[in-house]
Amino acid sequence: MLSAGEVILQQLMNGLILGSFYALIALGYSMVYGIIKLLNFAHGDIYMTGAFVGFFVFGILAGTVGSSWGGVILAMLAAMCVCGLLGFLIQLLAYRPLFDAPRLSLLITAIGVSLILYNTVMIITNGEYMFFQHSIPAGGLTFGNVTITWVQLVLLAITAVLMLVLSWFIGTTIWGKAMRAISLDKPTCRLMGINVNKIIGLTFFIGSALAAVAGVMSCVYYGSLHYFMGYMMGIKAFTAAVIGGIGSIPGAMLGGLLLGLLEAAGTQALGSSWKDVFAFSLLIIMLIFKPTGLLGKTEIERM
Amino acid sequence: MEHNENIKLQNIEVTANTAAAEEAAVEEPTVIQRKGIAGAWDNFVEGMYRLVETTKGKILVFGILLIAVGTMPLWASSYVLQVAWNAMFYMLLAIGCNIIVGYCGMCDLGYAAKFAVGAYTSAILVKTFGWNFWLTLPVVIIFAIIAACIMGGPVVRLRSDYLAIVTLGFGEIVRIVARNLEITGSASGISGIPRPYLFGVQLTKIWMWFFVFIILVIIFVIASNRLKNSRFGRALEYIREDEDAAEAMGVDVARYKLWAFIMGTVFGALAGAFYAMQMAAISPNSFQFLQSANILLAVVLGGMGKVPGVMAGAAFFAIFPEVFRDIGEYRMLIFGIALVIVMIFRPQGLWPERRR
Amino acid sequence: MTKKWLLLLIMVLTLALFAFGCAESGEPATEGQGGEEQAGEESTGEETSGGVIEIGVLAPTTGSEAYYGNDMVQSYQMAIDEINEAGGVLGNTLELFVEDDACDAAQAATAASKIISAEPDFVVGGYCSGATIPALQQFYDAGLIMLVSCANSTNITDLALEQTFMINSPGTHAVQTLSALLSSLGVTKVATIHQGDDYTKNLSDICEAQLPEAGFEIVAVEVMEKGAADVSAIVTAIRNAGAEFVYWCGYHADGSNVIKQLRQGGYEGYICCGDGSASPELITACGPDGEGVYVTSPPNVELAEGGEEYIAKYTDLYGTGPGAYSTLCYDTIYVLKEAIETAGSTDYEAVRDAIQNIEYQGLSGLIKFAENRELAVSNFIVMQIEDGAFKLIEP
Amino acid sequence: MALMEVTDLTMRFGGIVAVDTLTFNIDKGSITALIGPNGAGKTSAFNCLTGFYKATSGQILFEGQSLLNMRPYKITHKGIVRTFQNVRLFKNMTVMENVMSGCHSISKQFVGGALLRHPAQRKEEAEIRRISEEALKFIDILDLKDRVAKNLPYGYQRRVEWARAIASRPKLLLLDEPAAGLNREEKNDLVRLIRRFRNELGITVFLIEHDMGLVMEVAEKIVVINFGTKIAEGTPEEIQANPLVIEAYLGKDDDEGGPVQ
Repeated sequence: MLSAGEVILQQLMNGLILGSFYALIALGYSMVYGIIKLLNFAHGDIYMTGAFVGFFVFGILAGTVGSSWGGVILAMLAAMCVCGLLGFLIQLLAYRPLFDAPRLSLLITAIGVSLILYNTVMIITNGEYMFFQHSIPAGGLTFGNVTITWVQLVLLAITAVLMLVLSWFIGTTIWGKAMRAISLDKPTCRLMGINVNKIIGLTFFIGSALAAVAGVMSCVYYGSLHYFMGYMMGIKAFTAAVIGGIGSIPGAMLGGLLLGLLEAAGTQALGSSWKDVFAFSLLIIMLIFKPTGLLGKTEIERM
Repeated sequence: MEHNENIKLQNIEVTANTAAAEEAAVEEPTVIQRKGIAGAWDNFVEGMYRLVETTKGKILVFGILLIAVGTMPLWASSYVLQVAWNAMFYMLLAIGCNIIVGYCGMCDLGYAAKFAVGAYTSAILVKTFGWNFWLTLPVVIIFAIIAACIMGGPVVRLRSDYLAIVTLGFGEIVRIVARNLEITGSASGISGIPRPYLFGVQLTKIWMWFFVFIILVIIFVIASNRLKNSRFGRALEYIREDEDAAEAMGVDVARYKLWAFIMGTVFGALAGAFYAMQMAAISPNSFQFLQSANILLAVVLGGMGKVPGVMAGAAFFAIFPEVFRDIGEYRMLIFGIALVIVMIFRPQGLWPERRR
Repeated sequence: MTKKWLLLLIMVLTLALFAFGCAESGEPATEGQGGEEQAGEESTGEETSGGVIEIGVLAPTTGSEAYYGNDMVQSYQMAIDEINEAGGVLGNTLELFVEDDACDAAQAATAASKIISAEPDFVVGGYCSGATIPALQQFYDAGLIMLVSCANSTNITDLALEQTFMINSPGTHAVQTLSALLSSLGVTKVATIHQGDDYTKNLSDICEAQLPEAGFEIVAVEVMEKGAADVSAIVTAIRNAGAEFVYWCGYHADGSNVIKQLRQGGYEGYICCGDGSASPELITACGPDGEGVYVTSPPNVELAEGGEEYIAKYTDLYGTGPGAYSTLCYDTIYVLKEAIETAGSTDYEAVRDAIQNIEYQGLSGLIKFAENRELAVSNFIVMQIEDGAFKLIEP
Repeated sequence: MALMEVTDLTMRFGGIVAVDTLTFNIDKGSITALIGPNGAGKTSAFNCLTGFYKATSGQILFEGQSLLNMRPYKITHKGIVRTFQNVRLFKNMTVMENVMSGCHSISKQFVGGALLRHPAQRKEEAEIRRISEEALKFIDILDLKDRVAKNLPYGYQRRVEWARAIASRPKLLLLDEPAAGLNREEKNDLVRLIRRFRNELGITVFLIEHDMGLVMEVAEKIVVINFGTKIAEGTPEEIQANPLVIEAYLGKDDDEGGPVQ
């Protein structure tokens, strides 16, 4: 039996870990939505692809670099590059021809891309689960009955660092500024000499690379991976992005962490069978009372 | 407001430069004649449109269709009938979904929840309470309306992307609730539902259901067309085209969106009720997100708002996996690729439009 | 426009690449269909020798359960090849006609009608209960004897179809065995985790119904969605409920994740898995966290007599080891063979009665049917993971 | 007699006051124009009248009834119909269907009628068609009725929008820069049309416009605003002579309307 305080501490930790996965994926959703108003359905599958790329690279490297943190970091970098390029290519081949088409067509294309990724990985892996065997030492900090492992701490640290870097990138670099400008007014950006297509490509690259980080992290933390791991994760991450205010970068982070915590709380309070109902109900209530999300900006409609 | 001035200025330029050319265009609607196969296809489409415009042509085309479909049980195996039944079931759903997505332009990613409502209502009343199936239909409609109000009421004022995610959320909620409740048979669902009787005959054979569904499809098509060609249907289309302009013309946008939701749900729920009876078993697994996505894809692939188009899309959805059964796992991959290609080349859907 | 055509070209090329690149991994699926093509050419033979006895197979060869579906088809195929090599059944050769239900009710209905249209003599298969149940009704309507190899939801029994037999022990048997294990361990507070689908939820429900009668307390019932990564919140909730024993009703693929997270989350009590997890892969995937975990399972291939041969042969044929339900499927074919031989024909009534009265000692244990066409005797055993292998224990 | 009375209308966006205590009347059967330089708050005022913006304070009375806090569609049902500055047609629908939308506010059949097609519904549909065709004939574009709106040239799209507006048989027609994007000839047509709306159909017309020439020609009363407040009101002659107006326009002369001639 745990004491009430221990339960809260443990669930807080659980929620934070899960939330950091959501946040990393939600960032990609939010960035893409902000810039081309597309609900990128394939994003969850990019997360999945990232996990598999990481898994295979890790397998190859295990012999030379070893199967501890070194291998994981290298696998993560490789997955980031591959998924970044993949995201860029998807954008180039599937989405770009449709930027001026009705929004629904773009959404359907995204579902199509999602199907392609999902089924390709399914065929390659023969529909089986893969298990990620690493030799990262166990152990961690112990507070009474609550243990926080080193892996958990490293995951949280990686998430925090990536978010800070991203905030810096979006906030201060010329690229980041261009991204924000495009999300406000694409035609004007063209007139101002911004290479809009290039920036959109960059956005996809970064968003996908972040999803790949989450993918490799999930390999390390959960140890198993399969071709449909992206589906529910994608939906939850999108929910997180909406809760935080879609299109807003800090919103995605906040939304992710919040959703993670809420799910942990929901599991504790209502039981795991109602956990998702709890999460989705919150989303709906949230949208009814604050449609712009927590950190989203209200747009004044202009006629 | 400065922004508006810019647009106005641009417009003036455009008009000034091309005024003469446009004047000519109005006098004589010119349709660019395409060459080769595309041209032949255009001519064929135009010809077909002309044919079904006349009463005789209508009778001819629909007569042939009806005879071809009506005699199917005589020459087709039960497998073909089952596939045809499946196609018709998808058509019913697509026609219903089309009211929400095609007519009104709302993105619905949770249509499975809507037919789940009908399927479960009917199945529970028949199996648990021993009702006659035909008597459950009015109850199904009432439940569908209630469900649509709960699901649609709060969200019709939301922006379209949020609508998509909220419908998706409701889709998941309905499935999970069905899985958790005792009355819906929890995860196993409801099985062994007694087949209903029609004119004293129990509907057990697939060819019987085939005919029941033909009649249903005809009813749905007529109802859907009637809705479309009415003040109500036009209002939905105004909303799809331009919400502000629709509001300016006196359309109560929120109310009409809600009613589009209700009509879509009623159609879907009725289809679901018949589905439960034919399958004699339903479970939460039948109402997963993939199902919703399939229906939406059928509508968009076929051509939003065009009833024959969405029916073709639905038929394609039901038949495609069957034709490609032999390539097993590859079929969904090919399907995904086909979807992307179709969207890139014909974002308005596959059904040909009359060029005027 | 040229740009668009260029895109089309690129896509077609990519597709072609996929098709060639993945040709190897697609092999198992086509193997079953080889039989299908031949079956189309020949007329369905009756009991005369030299003919063909066609067996329809309903299995999820694509979709989320494709792994098990393909494993089923491979096991059937292996049994059939053996029988055909040994001279067939009553001089007839056996052939498979595989249809995919993709673990989806609607597709299962279509697959079932395709099987019926092909007019086979018998039908076997059925993995996902939810997909199998609508098909069962159709097979009943068509007068085809059905041997359900894997699906073991008690809902199938509840349908009370006179020609449908379940080769796998139903959940009630598993829970009887579990109850014995609980008594021997001397624990009272039990938590179950299922995966929200028909089979695992059914097992959990049976626990909830039967265990309290036997004097145990169910302190938590949790659900982990298939493929969901994170169960840490569930682990904390279970610890908080004070469970001394966790019964994992789900499948082995997610099972390893659950066991790892239970241990990482600080749970120190007993863990037991249901038959869905009785696979050697569970051991490899769990690593050191798996030590001491119990499994209630139908007789494991490795522990059964002749099991090692079976594994060797299967691995030799297909490159991977047999899955959890492989022997059940393998035995299904042999049960059918024996029943046909007893009946002396493929006559519906005769074969049905023969199956009803059969007593067959297979790799998966004794197959003998009760009045309700479930297995009469529970064949469940309890195993424990010790030093990276399953070890039989007597509860 | 005033058909619409606007009193102390104020509209704020955050800190910006777009419309500031604006007061004016629209007389029944008149042609009234609201003018002002760029960014003077014309469109904001217009959107307040039609319910698309919620006025911060003030009062709008139509036939003695307050329009404040009324949703735009309700205002249309009261007999006020508007057009848009940038033509907002239902682009993928035919001209006829576009114009039929005008009849929405004066008809009432709903789902039941649509499904059952009972005599009352059929009669109403026929009536809608008749009114729409009349409106098209009035604007002289009946021959375009089966064309898809988006394929029409801009000038004709404008005409469709006017036909749509008069099909609703409004008491008050609000035109938002109706001359924008029209050439000289089309502008002359517009002047004639606006007069015909009033003279033949008895519709009160209120317009906001940039084109001074057009306004001076057609309007009987002009309200001039700058920085959201009214600076002048009166007949075209009075306005032309008003020094405040001249200053406002000359001081910020940057639009194609040019200074007062």
